[in-house]
Amino acid sequence: MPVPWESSLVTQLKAQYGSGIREANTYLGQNYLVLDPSITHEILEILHEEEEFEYCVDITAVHYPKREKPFDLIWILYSFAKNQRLRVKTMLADGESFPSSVAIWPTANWLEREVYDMFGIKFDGHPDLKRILMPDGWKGHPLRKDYGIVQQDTEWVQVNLGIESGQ
Amino acid sequence: MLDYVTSYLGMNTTPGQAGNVFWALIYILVVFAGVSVAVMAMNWLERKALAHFQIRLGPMRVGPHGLLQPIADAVKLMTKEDIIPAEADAFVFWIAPLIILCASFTVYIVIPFGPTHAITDLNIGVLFMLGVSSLSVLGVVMAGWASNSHYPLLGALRSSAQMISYEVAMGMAVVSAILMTSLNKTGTGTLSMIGIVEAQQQQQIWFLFKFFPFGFIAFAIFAIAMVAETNRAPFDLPEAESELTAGFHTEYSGLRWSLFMLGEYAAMIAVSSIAVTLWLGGWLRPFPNTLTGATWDLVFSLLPGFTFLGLALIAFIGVIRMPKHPYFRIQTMGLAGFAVVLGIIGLVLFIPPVRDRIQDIFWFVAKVAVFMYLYIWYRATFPRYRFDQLMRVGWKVLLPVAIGVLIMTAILGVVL
Amino acid sequence: MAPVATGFFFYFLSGLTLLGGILVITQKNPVHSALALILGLLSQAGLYLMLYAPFVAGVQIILYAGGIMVLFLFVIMLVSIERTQREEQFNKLWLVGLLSAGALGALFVLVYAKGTGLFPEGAAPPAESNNTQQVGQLLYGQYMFSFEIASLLLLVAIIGAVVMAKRRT
Amino acid sequence: MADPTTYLSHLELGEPDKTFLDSSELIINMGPQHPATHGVLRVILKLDGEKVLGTECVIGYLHRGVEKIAEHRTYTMFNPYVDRMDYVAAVSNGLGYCEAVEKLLNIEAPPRAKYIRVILTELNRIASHQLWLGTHALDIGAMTPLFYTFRDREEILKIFEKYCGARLTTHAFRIGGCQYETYEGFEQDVKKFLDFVPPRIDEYEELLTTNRIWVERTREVGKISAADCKALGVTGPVLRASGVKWDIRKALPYANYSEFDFDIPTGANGDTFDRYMVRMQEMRQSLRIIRQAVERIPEGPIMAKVPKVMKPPVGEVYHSIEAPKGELGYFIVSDGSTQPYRVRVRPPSFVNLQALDIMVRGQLVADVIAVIGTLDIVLGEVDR
Repeated sequence: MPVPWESSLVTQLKAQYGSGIREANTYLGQNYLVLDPSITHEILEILHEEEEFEYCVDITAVHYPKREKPFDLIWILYSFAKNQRLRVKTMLADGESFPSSVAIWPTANWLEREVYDMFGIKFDGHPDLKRILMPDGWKGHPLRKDYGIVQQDTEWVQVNLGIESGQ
Repeated sequence: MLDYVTSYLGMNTTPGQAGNVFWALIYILVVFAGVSVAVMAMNWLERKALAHFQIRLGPMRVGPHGLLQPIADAVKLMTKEDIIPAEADAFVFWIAPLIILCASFTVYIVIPFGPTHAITDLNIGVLFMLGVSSLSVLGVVMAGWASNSHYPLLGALRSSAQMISYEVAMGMAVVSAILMTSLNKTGTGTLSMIGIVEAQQQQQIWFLFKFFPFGFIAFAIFAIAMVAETNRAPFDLPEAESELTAGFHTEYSGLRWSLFMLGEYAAMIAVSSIAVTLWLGGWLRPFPNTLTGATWDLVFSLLPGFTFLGLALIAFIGVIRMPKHPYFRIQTMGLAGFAVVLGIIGLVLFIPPVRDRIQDIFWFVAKVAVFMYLYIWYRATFPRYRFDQLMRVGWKVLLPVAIGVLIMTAILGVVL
Repeated sequence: MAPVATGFFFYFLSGLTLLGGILVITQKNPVHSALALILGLLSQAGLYLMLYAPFVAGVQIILYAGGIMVLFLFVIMLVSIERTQREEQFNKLWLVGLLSAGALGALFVLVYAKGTGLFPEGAAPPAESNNTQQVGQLLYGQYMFSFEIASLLLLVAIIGAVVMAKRRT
Repeated sequence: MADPTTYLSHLELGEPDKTFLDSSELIINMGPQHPATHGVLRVILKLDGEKVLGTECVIGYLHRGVEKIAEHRTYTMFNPYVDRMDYVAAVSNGLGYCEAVEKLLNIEAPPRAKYIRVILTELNRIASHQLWLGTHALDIGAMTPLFYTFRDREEILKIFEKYCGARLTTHAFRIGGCQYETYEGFEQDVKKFLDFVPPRIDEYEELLTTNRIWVERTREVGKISAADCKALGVTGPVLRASGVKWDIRKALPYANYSEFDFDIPTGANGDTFDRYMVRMQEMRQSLRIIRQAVERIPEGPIMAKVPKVMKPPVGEVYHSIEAPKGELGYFIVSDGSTQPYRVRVRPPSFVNLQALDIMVRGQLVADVIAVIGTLDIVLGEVDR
């Protein structure tokens, strides 16, 4: 079970943002923060500028279709100086967009493109938000839970590959 | 008619100089066929030698030890579909490989395989060779442009810049060798290929060792520039496989592509022949001055025969080492036949009249073969140069050094 | 050592030269023009050979056909072909063209009619073997000054090219 | 296929040098079928002559939806799929996945299993680096090292084959330990390999390190600073060659790497030559680790007590290992069922490939090839 994460960082953030910090826990020895979407971008900037989380390991999302806000958006950060890993999590509604963090970590460019490609989460201010792994013009976002495992964009396949089905 | 045929035999000059059209034609045919066979042999040898450098076996399937592989390749290439891309400039696309082929083969007119074994002896021989071989760049440029595709165009741009740059250093190195010919009794030099070898004979020294180290440096510059000139590794940028897929001949296929290859290998043999003629004493046997006398003459004249007998022995060992399985019976028989043919050639070379006639050619070909092996060796050893580095080496290293060597040769020639 | 079929080769090579020249100005595609120019230059080299000037012929091949024309092609390839093909090939200065063509023709006729003394008839062709030496001795002896002036001209051209290329930075 | 120029619209490209020719830029489409793009990478290059003004990678040609498949398989069933991502370092992939699930299940592999894992993973690292070296050298024009490295890689593959029956996609590990006990003579085989391979590595170095053309082709090519590396999330040998002494095996040890004595080789300039040297050193360090592991390998069980039906408690975990290419991470979300709710793979090749653009700007076409080679990407992992 997750246990509360006690650290100066959490205390400081809680003092500043109060209830915006919804959770600050440790699970299996891994620290994570669950933040309110309105302050998440700001905190990411703080983590980069002041807390030396200069390496953005990964940006990804998880889809919970039954929830009111179905998307978990997750950043995995690492600090070389502290040798510490941190997960930051926020929740988004379907169709809601989120500020891009390319300006904070350039590596977010492709990672956010992949999240957009797979989940359809839009990032505001992203320099070139388009599909990365799926072909341009593909309909649907495959990693959403309502997207079937054998589902495909039949029309795209017919137009571009000239075959009836890719299966 | 018969008189006309035999009229040449007693003459002590090349058919071209003698104005004997019939014999000139025969020589042209012989040289053309010989070069084509040499290209095929080189093809087999390169694949085989390269494979052994790289701990592989190379071709093993077609014929014993892949000996018939070049023939299989030729048949394959000739029967392949001949594609001209729809967007290509058909006429230029069609003529480009022919230009390369013509340029590479025309050069052989003046190559002296022996004092009289040349199609003709132009008195501008070296100039002619450099000029005609420089025409092959036209074929490269046209092939690259006519393909109407980016990779061939980049390849053509690279190769035209490269070939022109290295021609300059090459020319300077050649001039310093020609300067050395003018240091004989009469004081007049010559551009004639035969004249250059005769000058080395008179001065009793290969130009490689003359004014040591300057002759050697000039030779080294030529040896580097000629690799660049023929677009071979490590200067194979125009056809750099990992960068430009196949460079200027990316869009070519089948017979046309094989013409490029034929031209490339013929050009390799041709420039090696220039190097041999200018610096390594052409057809002269090793140590013609120190190891003199009838005994040494005999020993050296027996070497061609022994070489072929040695090759026959190697082939024979191959026969013994062939697996005894019936599947390999035909291959074993083929290799044995090859060994016998080599042996017979070796024995024929011991007959005195043949022996005397063939010696010059043997030594010339042996020297050229060393260069051919070097080409393979380079290819197995070196990474590829980058374009700017290539240009830097050509213009900032080779050219100044070549000019310096030229000046030093001129000074030493006057002083000594 | 009488050359074979002299007359035939003369007309053949002259014809090729003329053909090349005409193709140069009539071809729409600049690359084809350049190729035609190469044809003309090569057949000129053949004509030099017939004049017992093998050295000049060799230089013609190595410099013009092998060197300069490659640079020509190099430049042409970098320029958009499509644009040049749409352009008007000949401009409309018919009058000037006719005049200059007429003047040149008149000059040829004049030289042919009056200048017979300039061309000694039946002059023995120089021995082929020392042609190169003769060219060298003339260039570095009698015409030393003009030769050096010409090379100075080339030097100026090179410096000019370097200056032009440098200016863009 | 769309017009390649449209892909480049967003790039802030430098103006091409104005020459008297005013040559227009060339747009070249390199790949997806190209001898040097290591698979189906497609790079659109904007060139001024031979100078690269900008690049744009088009990827996804090998996308198989591994992450989607994971959501429809049980934890055990998904295990072989991870081998198909970075197929030249399949063992590392398996190790990362198994350890991540073990963490989620809160079990730990027994010591003997850990030793076997370390030995096989480090062997795989050497194999991966050998394959990289051969293809990288081939890209730069040196043909011969390719065959030398493949000859020696074969010995590693033979050990894999004898151990688990597969050569490339090994599926060597299971959640909770290893499926197979080592075969008779495993230790002898590994020790033989340890004695046999160092001279071979010297041989590669002899062909390349002192070769002037090789040095000229790689020095000052594709430079990337440590700050850029961190900002772009570049990890592995590329990061270390830029002078950052960071290796997950040391920083956040997993398996039992903390028990072994080894160094982290680093470079200074962050150019292609440094990356080459770092990888060559890494091969030697891996040999050191394997030697220690083989000498100390304990007896004991190779499988922890794992429930027949794996139902990890609800929660999520991120676990990463130092794969031959960089940080390979698995982010697994469990909803308490037998199937993972979400598996996210953090592929090192994918993130490292992003650095291609800034590494090749202003350099020549030939350098693009060298840089693609030196990034050591595997398209199976980039596209997943």
